[in-house]
Amino acid sequence: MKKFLNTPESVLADALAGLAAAHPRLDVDVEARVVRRAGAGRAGKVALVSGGGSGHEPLHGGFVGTGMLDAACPGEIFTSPVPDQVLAAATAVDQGAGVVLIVKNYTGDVLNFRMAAELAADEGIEVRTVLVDDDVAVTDSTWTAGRRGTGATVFVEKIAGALAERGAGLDEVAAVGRRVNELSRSFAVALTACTTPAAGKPGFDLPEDEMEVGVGIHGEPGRRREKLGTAREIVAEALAAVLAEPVLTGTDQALVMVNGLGGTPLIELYVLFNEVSTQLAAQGVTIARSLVGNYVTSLDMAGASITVCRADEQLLALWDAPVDTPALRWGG
Amino acid sequence: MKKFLNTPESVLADALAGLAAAHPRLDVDVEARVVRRAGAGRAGKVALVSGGGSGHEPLHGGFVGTGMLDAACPGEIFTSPVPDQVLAAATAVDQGAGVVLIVKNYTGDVLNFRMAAELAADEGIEVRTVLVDDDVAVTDSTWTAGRRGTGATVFVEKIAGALAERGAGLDEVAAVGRRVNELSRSFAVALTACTTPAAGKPGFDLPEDEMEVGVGIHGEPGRRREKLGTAREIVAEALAAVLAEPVLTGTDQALVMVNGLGGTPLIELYVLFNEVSTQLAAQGVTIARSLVGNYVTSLDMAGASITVCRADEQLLALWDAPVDTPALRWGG
Amino acid sequence: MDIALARHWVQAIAVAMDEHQDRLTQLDSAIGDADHGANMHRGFNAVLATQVSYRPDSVSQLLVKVGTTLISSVGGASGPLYGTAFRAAGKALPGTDPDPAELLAALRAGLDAVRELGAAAPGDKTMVDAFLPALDAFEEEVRAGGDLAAAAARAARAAEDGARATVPLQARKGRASYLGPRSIGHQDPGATSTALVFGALATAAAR
Amino acid sequence: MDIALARHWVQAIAVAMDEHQDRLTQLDSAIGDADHGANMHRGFNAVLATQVSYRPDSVSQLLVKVGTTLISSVGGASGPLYGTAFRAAGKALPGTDPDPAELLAALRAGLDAVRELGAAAPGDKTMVDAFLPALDAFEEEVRAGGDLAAAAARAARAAEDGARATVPLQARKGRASYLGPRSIGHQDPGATSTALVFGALATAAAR
Ligand SMILES: Nc1ncnc2c1ncn2[C@@H]1O[C@H](COP(=O)(O)OP(=O)(O)O)[C@@H](O)[C@H]1O
Ligand SMILES: Nc1ncnc2c1ncn2[C@@H]1O[C@H](COP(=O)(O)OP(=O)(O)O)[C@@H](O)[C@H]1O
Ligand SMILES: [Mg+2]
Ligand SMILES: [Mg+2]
Ligand SMILES: [Mg+2]
Ligand SMILES: [Mg+2]
Repeated sequence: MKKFLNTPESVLADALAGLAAAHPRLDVDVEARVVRRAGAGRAGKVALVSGGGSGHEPLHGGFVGTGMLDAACPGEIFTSPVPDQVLAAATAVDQGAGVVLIVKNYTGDVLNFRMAAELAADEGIEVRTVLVDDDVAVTDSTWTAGRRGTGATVFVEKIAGALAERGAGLDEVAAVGRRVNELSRSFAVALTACTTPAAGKPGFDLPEDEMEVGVGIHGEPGRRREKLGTAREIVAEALAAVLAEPVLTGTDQALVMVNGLGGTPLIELYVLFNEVSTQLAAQGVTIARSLVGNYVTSLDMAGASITVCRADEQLLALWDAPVDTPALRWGG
Repeated sequence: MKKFLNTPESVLADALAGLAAAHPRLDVDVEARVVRRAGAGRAGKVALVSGGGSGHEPLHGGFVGTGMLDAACPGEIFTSPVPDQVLAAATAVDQGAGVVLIVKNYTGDVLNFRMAAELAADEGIEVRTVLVDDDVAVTDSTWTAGRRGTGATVFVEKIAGALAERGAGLDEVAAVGRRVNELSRSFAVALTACTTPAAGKPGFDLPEDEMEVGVGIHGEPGRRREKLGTAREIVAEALAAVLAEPVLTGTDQALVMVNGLGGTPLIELYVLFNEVSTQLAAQGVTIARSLVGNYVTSLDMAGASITVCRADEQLLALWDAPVDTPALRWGG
Repeated sequence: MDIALARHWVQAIAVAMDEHQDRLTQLDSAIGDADHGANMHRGFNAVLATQVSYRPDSVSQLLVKVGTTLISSVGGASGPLYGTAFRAAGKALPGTDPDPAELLAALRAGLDAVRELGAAAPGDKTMVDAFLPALDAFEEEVRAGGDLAAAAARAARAAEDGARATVPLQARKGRASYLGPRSIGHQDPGATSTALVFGALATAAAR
Repeated sequence: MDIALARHWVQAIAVAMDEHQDRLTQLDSAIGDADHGANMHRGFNAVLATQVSYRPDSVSQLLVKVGTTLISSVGGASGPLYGTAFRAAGKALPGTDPDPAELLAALRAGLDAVRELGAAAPGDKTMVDAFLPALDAFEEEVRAGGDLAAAAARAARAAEDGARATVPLQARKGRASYLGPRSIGHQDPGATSTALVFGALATAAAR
């Protein structure tokens, strides 16, 4: 296994200690596995907490800061956090105005956050949950665990975070988060598998001329295997899947992310973004705002996801609002 | 070859078009291969131009913007730009106060930028060149092409850019750039080779349990091959090499970068940074400021570099000055 | 089952999760995210750690504690599911040492809680596919007058068979469901760890 | 050498760089950065493109133009070096068609310019190690009364030999020098492309 680590067991603790050392404006409790903004919170502000398995950095710890999350609770690699951990985070950041939990739709995340929400309610904390399920590679049916939560998480955290910063109430913040999720769809392809420290070898083998189409962010194989296409073909396929969603029909302006899965260099992401931009323009969609980079990763997987959010002026204004976190920073 | 691209020949043009689409505040001339700040420059401001082969993104195009570069000229993958291109960039951004060329020390870069500097001088543009050569893996002797320029380039561009923004004169800006370079040293290790689109296959094979020590950022093998060590051991070796440089003796506070080479995920960079932080502390060095992420990459190479710059209050103040580029953004 | 036996059971589970950690990880790597081995290992290590100084009044209390510990140490899908199973089973037990029939009823309560929480039906390629046949076999043996050791041994074999029988199934719950038909041909990691839980019960009961 | 022959030379170089692009890339991949094939290919393609409508007055002018085009289209180390070589050679030629001795003197001027710019000595494992023996062989043949075709053919063979002789050398210039002793055992890509340049001269002169 080719990784920079001390032992597979200590990766998370070491990385959290590194996060703490690199970002003095984060308050990182390595023991409790809670990352929160340093300093006292603003009384009366709705708090945002997110979390999930580690291995998706900068998600979620890198999005803690003014204008975005109040706290993140990172689980073990690809393992959702435990309820106590989420509760500790919620308790630490609640300012009396309640806590919005942003949860990616995976069985483990849903169950652990649900238990945490119950514990928090028992302690008198008002909680709302926003479930993110944007991945169109998985159909949402009673025969599956539903669509997965992937790239749209960044949009939800940024936009709900901005609204909370403006002083909006608990239900309002949760509602905007849900709306962003509802208006967002993602699709990903992988060129290689990733290697978890625990497994020590790649999750699957992929011949030199093939790609996995419709992958998630946990190293699992995709929905199918195809011959590796050109950037143009791959983007066409991803956009066709994303734009086929009824909720995106008639999109005229969009918030778009081309996201690397961890092992893909930026130059390739720009090649993809150029295709996305050209192909969306040909379909009458204007890219109002965009992100190109590694935001929701899958350890060292070579691959990329494309997320499109149908945006209106309210969402764009919230997107533009100041944000100051390790991984997203503007305005101010 | 597992890459997102259309054709190997079109990677650079496609990526530049993507860069332009993603960053409206950049003015990208895909034909002339010049990336510059959109809008008119400030009369009398010293202009900063850098460039080099592509494949190191976000270097240099991602560092164009307020407080850093005025223009970047990206060459083909791993190929320094041609003199005409550098001249076009310098001409486009010169505000009458002269242009500082920031050049990484490689034969190709040095020769092409030198020719460009002569052409610019012929056109009446005052030019100063800052040569970056921070890589301690290569000894600086008359028997080599000298030390390579790697991670310190980011420090030089940021700090010289801040001083230029403050209205300093040409010689002053060049001097601070040279001082930053003089006070900075880097060391890198690779876990895998990278694949250039032109070659279509990795530059070297590396057994599952070995690493290349002392690599550059062009996919070349390192100075030697070693058994893959722990993060702790790797950082110890890198820091020993870096801190052995006489100029770093007695460093009490440092500007530090743990930089991914393109195929290494952020979680591993934080594991490395934790080691850097712990080990520097044990040697009495305080990390005053830091960067952890992908800043100077080598396509899809899995690996990391560590750069230490011995910093004083002047340099730190310039480091903290506002910067607004695609890849570095703060203050404001 | 008395408290000492319950303790042995839990210890045997921890030993099994340690021995089979890599296998569970590799199974989860094929159709999941390669963490099931580490999850079970971490969880039952935590359980062992709490047991050291823990003096429960009853098997009921002990199993509730096991469940609570799993919930607060595992994470993922398996943490809440296994944790709830042990908690519900513990809560369904009387305060006295349960006889095999009482234990069976408690384990049924555990399974019901898992099915309620995870909404998995038999055949969905989950831990339910080992859990349910294990309890059916346990029940048959108890009905036939068998003692705990006999019932546990049959349950363990049935759980093993149930886990193996997940191979041809297409997953409809958990992250393996994302693979659609590509989940076919692989054994479910959670069903496999459930077989280890019943194997450990058989080991403990046979002492 | 007249203008037509000079044109044929340049065309033959372009053909050779096209045919050998992958080989040059692979050589540069081993001890450099895998761009020498693409660099030479791009450069001489650009040269071909400028030649289409270019009507020089002399071989001198033509070679200067080749050099200028290389400088503004190649980049890397090889662009300025080859560009300077052609420019210096062109400038050293008389305005009339050069005889073999005049061509030799001009090529010497080209080599001198390369050495001045790149500071490489013979044995440093660079293009100089093909360039220098090629000119020495060329000179010997001219001294012996050979014509251009004969001199070019000997120069081409010597350049080939020189390129091959870089294999055991340790690089002391260019990016291969970063490898230290690990650069030993590989043929220098720039010396190899220089051999192609002289091979093309031989081909053109033989027509
Ligand atoms: N809804 C569910 N109901 C019952 N069991 C489930 C459900 N979802 C997942 N499982 C079980 O959990 C196992 C996976 O556990 P684990 O790998 O530890 O968690 P995660 O899937 O979150 O990574 C699966 O193999 C399956 O047996
Ligand atoms: N200082 C130098 N003097 C002469 N030739 C050199 C020098 N440095 C490099 N070269 C030649 O240039 C070749 C590499 O060219 P190329 O790969 O196109 O450029 P780069 O090294 O910038 O990637 C080397 O193989 C060598 O022959
Ligand atoms: Mg998991
Ligand atoms: Mg090069
Ligand atoms: Mg799992
Ligand atoms: Mg090269």
